[in-house]
Amino acid sequence: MTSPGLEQILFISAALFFIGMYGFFTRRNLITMLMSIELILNSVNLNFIAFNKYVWPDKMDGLFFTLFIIAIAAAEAAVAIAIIINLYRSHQSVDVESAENLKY
Amino acid sequence: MTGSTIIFYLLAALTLVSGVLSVTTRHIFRAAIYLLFTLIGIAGIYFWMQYEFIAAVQIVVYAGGIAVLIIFSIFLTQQAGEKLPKQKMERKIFSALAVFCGFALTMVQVLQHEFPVSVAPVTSPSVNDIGRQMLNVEESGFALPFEVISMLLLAAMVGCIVIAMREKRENLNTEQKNIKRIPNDT
Amino acid sequence: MNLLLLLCIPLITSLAILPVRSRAMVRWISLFGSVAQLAAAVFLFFAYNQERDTGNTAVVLFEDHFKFISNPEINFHFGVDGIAVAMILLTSFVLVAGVLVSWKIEKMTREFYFLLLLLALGAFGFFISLDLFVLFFFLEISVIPKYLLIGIWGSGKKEYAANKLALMLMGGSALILVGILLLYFNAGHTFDVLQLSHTNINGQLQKTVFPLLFIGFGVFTALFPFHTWVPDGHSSAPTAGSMFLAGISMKLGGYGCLRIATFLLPEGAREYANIIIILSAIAILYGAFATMMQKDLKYINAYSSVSHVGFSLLGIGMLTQTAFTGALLQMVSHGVMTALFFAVIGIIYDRTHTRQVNEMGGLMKLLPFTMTAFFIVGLCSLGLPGLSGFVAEMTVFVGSWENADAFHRIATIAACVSIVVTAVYILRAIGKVAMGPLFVNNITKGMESNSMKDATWNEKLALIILIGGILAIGIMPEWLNKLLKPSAEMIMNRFTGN
Amino acid sequence: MNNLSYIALIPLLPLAGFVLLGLLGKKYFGKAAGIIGTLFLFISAALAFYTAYQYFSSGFNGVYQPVIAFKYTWLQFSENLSIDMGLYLDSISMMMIVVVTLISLMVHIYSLGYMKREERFSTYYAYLGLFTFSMLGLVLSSNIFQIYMFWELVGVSSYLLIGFYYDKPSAVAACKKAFIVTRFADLGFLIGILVLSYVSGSLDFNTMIQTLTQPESSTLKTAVASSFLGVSAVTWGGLLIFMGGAGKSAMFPLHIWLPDAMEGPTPVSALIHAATMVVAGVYLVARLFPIFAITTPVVLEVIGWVGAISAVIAAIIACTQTDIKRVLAYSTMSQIGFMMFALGVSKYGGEAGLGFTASMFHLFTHAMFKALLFLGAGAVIHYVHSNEMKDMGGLRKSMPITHITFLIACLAIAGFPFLSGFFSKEEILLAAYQHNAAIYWIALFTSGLTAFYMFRLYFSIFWNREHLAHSEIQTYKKSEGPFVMMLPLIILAIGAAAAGYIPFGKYVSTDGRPLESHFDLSFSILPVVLGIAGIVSAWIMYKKQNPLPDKLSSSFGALYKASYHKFYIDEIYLFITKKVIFNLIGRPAAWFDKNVVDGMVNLTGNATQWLSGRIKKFQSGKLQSYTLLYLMAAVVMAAIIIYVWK
Amino acid sequence: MSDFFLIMKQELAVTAIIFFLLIVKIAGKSKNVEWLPWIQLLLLLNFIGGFFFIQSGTLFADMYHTNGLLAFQKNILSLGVYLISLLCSDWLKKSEHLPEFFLLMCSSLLGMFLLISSGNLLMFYLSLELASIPVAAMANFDLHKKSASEGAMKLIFISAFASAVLLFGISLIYGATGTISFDSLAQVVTDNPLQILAFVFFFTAFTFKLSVVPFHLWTADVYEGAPIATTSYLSVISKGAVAFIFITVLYKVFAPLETVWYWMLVVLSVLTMLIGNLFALRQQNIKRFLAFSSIAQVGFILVAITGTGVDSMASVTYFILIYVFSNLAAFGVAAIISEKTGKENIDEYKGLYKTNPFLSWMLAIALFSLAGIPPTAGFFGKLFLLTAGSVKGNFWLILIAGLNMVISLFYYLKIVRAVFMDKNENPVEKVLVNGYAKMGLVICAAGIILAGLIGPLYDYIRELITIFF
Repeated sequence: MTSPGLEQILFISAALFFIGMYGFFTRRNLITMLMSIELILNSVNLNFIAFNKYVWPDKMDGLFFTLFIIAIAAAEAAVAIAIIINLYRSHQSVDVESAENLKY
Repeated sequence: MTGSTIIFYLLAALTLVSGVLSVTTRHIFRAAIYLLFTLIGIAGIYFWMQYEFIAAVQIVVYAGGIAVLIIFSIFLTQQAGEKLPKQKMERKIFSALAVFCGFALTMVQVLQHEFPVSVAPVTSPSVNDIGRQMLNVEESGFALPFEVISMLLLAAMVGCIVIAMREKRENLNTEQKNIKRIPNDT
Repeated sequence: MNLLLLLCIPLITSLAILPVRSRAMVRWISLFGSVAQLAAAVFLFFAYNQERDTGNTAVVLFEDHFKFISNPEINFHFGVDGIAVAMILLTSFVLVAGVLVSWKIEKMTREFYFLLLLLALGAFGFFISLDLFVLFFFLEISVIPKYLLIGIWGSGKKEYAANKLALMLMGGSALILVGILLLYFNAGHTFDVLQLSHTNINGQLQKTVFPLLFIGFGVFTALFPFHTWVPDGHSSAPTAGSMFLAGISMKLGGYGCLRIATFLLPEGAREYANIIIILSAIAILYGAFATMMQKDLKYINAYSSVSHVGFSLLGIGMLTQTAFTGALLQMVSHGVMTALFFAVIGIIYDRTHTRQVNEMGGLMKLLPFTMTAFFIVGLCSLGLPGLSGFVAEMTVFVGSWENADAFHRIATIAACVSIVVTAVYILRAIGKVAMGPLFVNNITKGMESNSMKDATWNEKLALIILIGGILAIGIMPEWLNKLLKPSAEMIMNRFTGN
Repeated sequence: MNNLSYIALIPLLPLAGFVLLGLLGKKYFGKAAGIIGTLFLFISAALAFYTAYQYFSSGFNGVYQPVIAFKYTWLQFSENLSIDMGLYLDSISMMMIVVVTLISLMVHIYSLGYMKREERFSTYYAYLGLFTFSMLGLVLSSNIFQIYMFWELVGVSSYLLIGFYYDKPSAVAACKKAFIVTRFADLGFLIGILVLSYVSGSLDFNTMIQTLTQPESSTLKTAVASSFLGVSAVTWGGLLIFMGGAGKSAMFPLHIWLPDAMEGPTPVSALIHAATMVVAGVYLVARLFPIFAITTPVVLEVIGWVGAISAVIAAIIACTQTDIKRVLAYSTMSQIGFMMFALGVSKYGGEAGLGFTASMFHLFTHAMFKALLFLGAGAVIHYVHSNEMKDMGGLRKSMPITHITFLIACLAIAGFPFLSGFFSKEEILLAAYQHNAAIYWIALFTSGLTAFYMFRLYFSIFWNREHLAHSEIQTYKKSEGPFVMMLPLIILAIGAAAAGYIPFGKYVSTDGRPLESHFDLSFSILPVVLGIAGIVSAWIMYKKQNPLPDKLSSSFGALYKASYHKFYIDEIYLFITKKVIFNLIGRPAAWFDKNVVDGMVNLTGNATQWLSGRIKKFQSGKLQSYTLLYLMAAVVMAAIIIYVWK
Repeated sequence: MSDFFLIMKQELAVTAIIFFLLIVKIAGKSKNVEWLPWIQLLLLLNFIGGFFFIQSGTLFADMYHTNGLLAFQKNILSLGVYLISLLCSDWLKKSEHLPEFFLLMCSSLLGMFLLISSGNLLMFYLSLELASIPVAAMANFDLHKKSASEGAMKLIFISAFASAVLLFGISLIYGATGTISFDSLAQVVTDNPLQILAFVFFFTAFTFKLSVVPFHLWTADVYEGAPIATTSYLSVISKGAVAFIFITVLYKVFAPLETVWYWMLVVLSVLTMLIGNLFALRQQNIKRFLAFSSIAQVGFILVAITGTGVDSMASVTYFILIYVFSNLAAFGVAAIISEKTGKENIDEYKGLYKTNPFLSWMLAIALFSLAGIPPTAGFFGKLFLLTAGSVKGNFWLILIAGLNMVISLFYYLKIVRAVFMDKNENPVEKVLVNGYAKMGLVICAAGIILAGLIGPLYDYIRELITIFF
């Protein structure tokens, strides 16, 4: 085990990114899918912070990016949950496979 | 192996393991809790990197905000004790494959890439700096994005209100008037 | 003579009928407009001749420039040479006749005439344009009117036919478009035909672009094997639509093949001349033989159009001045002739409600005027001297014979053979329809007292106009020959390098 | 002869008649149309006679030079090649305009009576005018393309006239057949024109003949050298042109249209299918005779043999036909065969050109007596309302004028001494005798047959049975026909009797120099005896009803049957056109178009539709599939660019 | 400071409208419908105002910049929004949440404005989110329709997914180059593998927004589910803005990677045209049909983008302008019919001409323009796209595009045929078109006819581009 640095953090973030992806692809419950999205966004945040710290510490671009992403994630989650709740009202379900009428 | 290293790996393990569990467990509450753990783990890593402000925001917004939002929405939509529906094996395999390929490709590229070694001293940004830059309109200021975010939050708020607070149906016919889909398998 | 006049008259007429409510008014306005257009065309003809007589040897006369777009450089560049003048004359003749035969259309009259005039507008614009882009624009304008005319006012499997026509023509246009763009980007960034003709276009490019343009325009003019829209399209279209399709629209393609593709790309033309000859010889014979088997009058004329247009293309492929002239004569002749043919068929169909030759006979007794026109057009189609078809075909043959090698000879002889086959199917049609005992739809008795009336005044007028055209070319061909020949010579000069 | 352009009026007057009657006839003239048409033609005929008289009376130094009276460029193909409308006056064209206008005038007059009950009387006269115009234009042509044009025009007027009774299906079929068969022959003519015009560089007769008959000229040398299938270009040209002539003149094997053409009104048959149009082929060969004779003797040989074969075959068939017009049709074919082979055995220049003169002579006399025969037959048909021999017999009393004139014509055609046919036929036989013995013997045999079948016809009509089966005819008909019908018969009978005394050799010869007359009575004995033998045998068999003909026919058996069925040539053609061309070319072409070419287009459409149906499952409606595909696409794209493409 | 107002005047105007709407919503007591004309007026003023006092400039360091070209492009978008407000007025009048709808639409429009004006990746990302999140809410505005919530759900999830991928790409770009500013990125971008990977992830955000195959799958579902007002907004405005910034980003920022994205574009454009067309062939729902047709149109836009910067920008700007007219006219007719009769199926359009000639002609003109047939402007639009695309000499691409035009003609004609030729026992009844919608349609038709025939328009656009691009 080497001392942790950029590469380790990038590994974590990439892993988290694709774990989130996996969740997004396989979870049928819309809320859990939303959770997967949050995971993915977190991994991106981690990336930004890591790059900011280890590679480009002279400016705070990455940090700000992360801040804004967090804000947007919140907004996005809010809208998504509103839509999910509305969907739940009309479909009586939050299963993504219950909403597959629009196709072909 | 220093203590900091050990802490880092512990945090990493916490993050990844609870991340994996969060997307695989079939109990939705557990998934939410695992998500919370992951978020806290990431916050820990921020702390570890001495980005305390971000770590704080992470805990406040994510652990405190989004996670709660999610848990509330779980309450709204989920019967207690109900297990999550199973996904088809095929889909799981394909997803795992695609995800693995993506991960491998990304890691290979990231590891192969030689990131420039930073020359500037590693300092953790102070909250003061962050605040000053946030509202600065000059070079390296983020006033405009700040305003944009405010507009976005306004719009999102309005949108959420409209959608989530729908009124009682006045006209039941609207449902019948739904598009009559004609199967177009011809 | 300001060429814009030729665009303005149909445009104004078509716009003028839009707000009109009364059917009769629409008809008269259209007729007035088309007659005005005919007058303008005739005036153009005389003005052109006069200008030439005074020794003006410019490639095109009455040039006009209007800037349209500067990059890519597109200008409204108008001008006419003898070929265009002839085509404009042809188009206006057919336009007047088309307006006249459609007099009885009750269904959406206004829209019908609007589309008819729009179609004519496209043709006029096409013939006077000297800018490839504008030319293409006008060529494309005519697609939609055709589609709607067939689809709305047509008969039979009209939707299928309209679709096929629109799609095939669009496919041809796609090829033309690529060809035009290739030329634009590789030959001096200009769409101007005259400028391009002065540009030295390298051989490889010519060989690439020529097939694109030729096949593209060829689709419009029923080049074998891209002719299948012709039978269906023609037979489903309303009378005036068929007249326009065969009389004008197919000429757009022929004009493009010769005046654009061959003129701009002589080396390309030389490279592919033999293929053109083979295809057109096949088309001539194959079209003729296929016609023999048809039972529907419109199909007969449609397939015979494939065969006749083959002569035009054969003339183009032969690459001699006489053959070029012949090709052009054939275009004009075929235009008038086939329009007349369709007009006659339309009149017959109006009376008998059938187009199957087996379902009628002896109509000479009831419809003597129409049947006389039918005789004339049939005889013209089989190349009787004194009618236009003869002049054109003979010129093509003589021109083709100027190539002394066996290949060209065999192709020419093959084309000649078609005049016999043409005689077979034309006489068969005439024999079945006009002659023999009188009957329609198997009703034999009481036909004499049938309410079937011969052509009405408008139809008579239309027929007379077109017959006049046929006779004018057939009896005194030299005026047309003189008009076309210098222009053909100009195209030929591209080959001989003068 | 100064201003000759008035000659243009000769063809143009009938044209004017056509236009006038065609456009206005029915409405405005009614029955007067016939008079108007006849009047136009009368003027035209008068002019023609005047012109001919002038021409022949003022021959220069015994040589009748061709004169081009008028020329106008109708269509300029290229620098050298143009179609000119001209009037070419030489001895044969002069002779022809006389024949054409005379016969046409006779037919015009005759038709005033014959056709008067027709509803489309004016149309008929219009067509006659058109035909006369075309025929005169044809004979006066100065340009080979001009002749081709008028050639087509006579074809079409013949078509119109054959199909005059258009509601009769047989007439419709006949006119179609006539047109298509001659059209097929014209195809050869056209290609021949192209060949000759290419090698000679001109379409003008004079220039063309000049370049192609000078052995030294370089164009000719190259033309002779360039060959196709072992035959030189000029020969091909000649053969193809002859093909056109053979078609129009109903030479074997392109003769099948002629008998059917008898569906037309009988005066039309007299005019077109006996006297004028059918000899156009002979005229064409005569027109280009120098080329045939000097440059392409092979073709001339072919012409000779084709003529001889046609003559004999037609004669044999004529012996067995029962329709009187068909008998006459085959006899026409046979006589034209005579003219053809006379040309075929002729040589160019001087006395060797006897065949040419004889041919033209025979053309002239034949026009007289054959027109007479047809008009007479017309009168008979008019009288009995039937074409069949079995409906006739014993008519000599009720139709005296017809009987006498018919007899004169029969004698003339049979070569009875001192009637016109005798002189011309003797000349032909002499020419054949001098140059080609085989043809001579064939011709001799044929002339015997001619006498036989003509008198078979004569006896069957006018003798045979004394009392007509159709008794009602006798009660209805008192007169054999109006005066306008009898007058032409009489005039033509005079012509048929006397035309032989015209010193033809003086006027018409290959090179324009007069021929000396070679009339040798001793030579004539054999043909005359044969002729009389024919007449006698016909007298025995057909004067009275007796079983002899039936016996004879059964004893000939197969030959009789074959002859009766016209040697099955029609059937062969029918097989070729219906079975071979329709089924093997037409049908497959139509099928190919409908299924393959069209099929390709439809297939493209259907394939697109099918493909669109196949790929629809990508649009599954499943959000997670969409995103999965999204990621995969991104990863694959990146991987390809990084690992493959770079 | 006055510079600030002038430079950002379009954004400020939209912001003002947003606040106006907010006040209307909060303070307004009466029925919201009464506000519709006023809102339309404001949108019209917004559009007209865009033409005056145009000033170029850069603000907030390099985060925001504008110039005549961008102002023109923003005007096109404003015009589109105005037209939507006219065309969908029937639907809007019935809506319970009229001010909110406009508020969201204007927010999104503001996002678009900022998007095409953005000068760094952060602004790019934020304005993209600002542009897309309200649309997701808008998609759900038919609150009681199942399909609407399904469409909205798909849209929000897939756009969240797409922005996540985009962010991952941006983070890698940031990691590799250390900058998020477009200007400095242009200096430092190279084609090392990590940057290519990052670029591809970044690139997918555009292809997703433009619905390029294979990132298009959401399009049809969302278009079908969403109310037509939203659908037309998505298909025209959103696409237009993204196309503009796409070209800018490719040619201004990632120019060093041109060889990479050139071939990506070629392949994707062929795929997009083909798949879009093939799917459009078999659609029955008019909205879904238009969705696929707009996918195919995007393929043509991509063809143009393979050319050079100036050419592609000029032709795409011009095309989008025409596309605004054509597509909105088509959607407008669909909206009117759907709103009045509930019929959205193409089969139900049969015999429309008999009862509704005006709507039929409008639809026909729009479809012909979409198919690229003269004399409609669509012809010129398509032609300039292809001309731009052939600058580099890749004529196979042009040929394929041409053949795809044939396929597209087939399905456009299918509707024309249904409307004009097919017989129907039970056609769409006579629809009373209200004045606003009529006006909107007439504006569209005039635009379709005139935009092509007025040559100087293209020259003007091109001139703007040569100056500012």
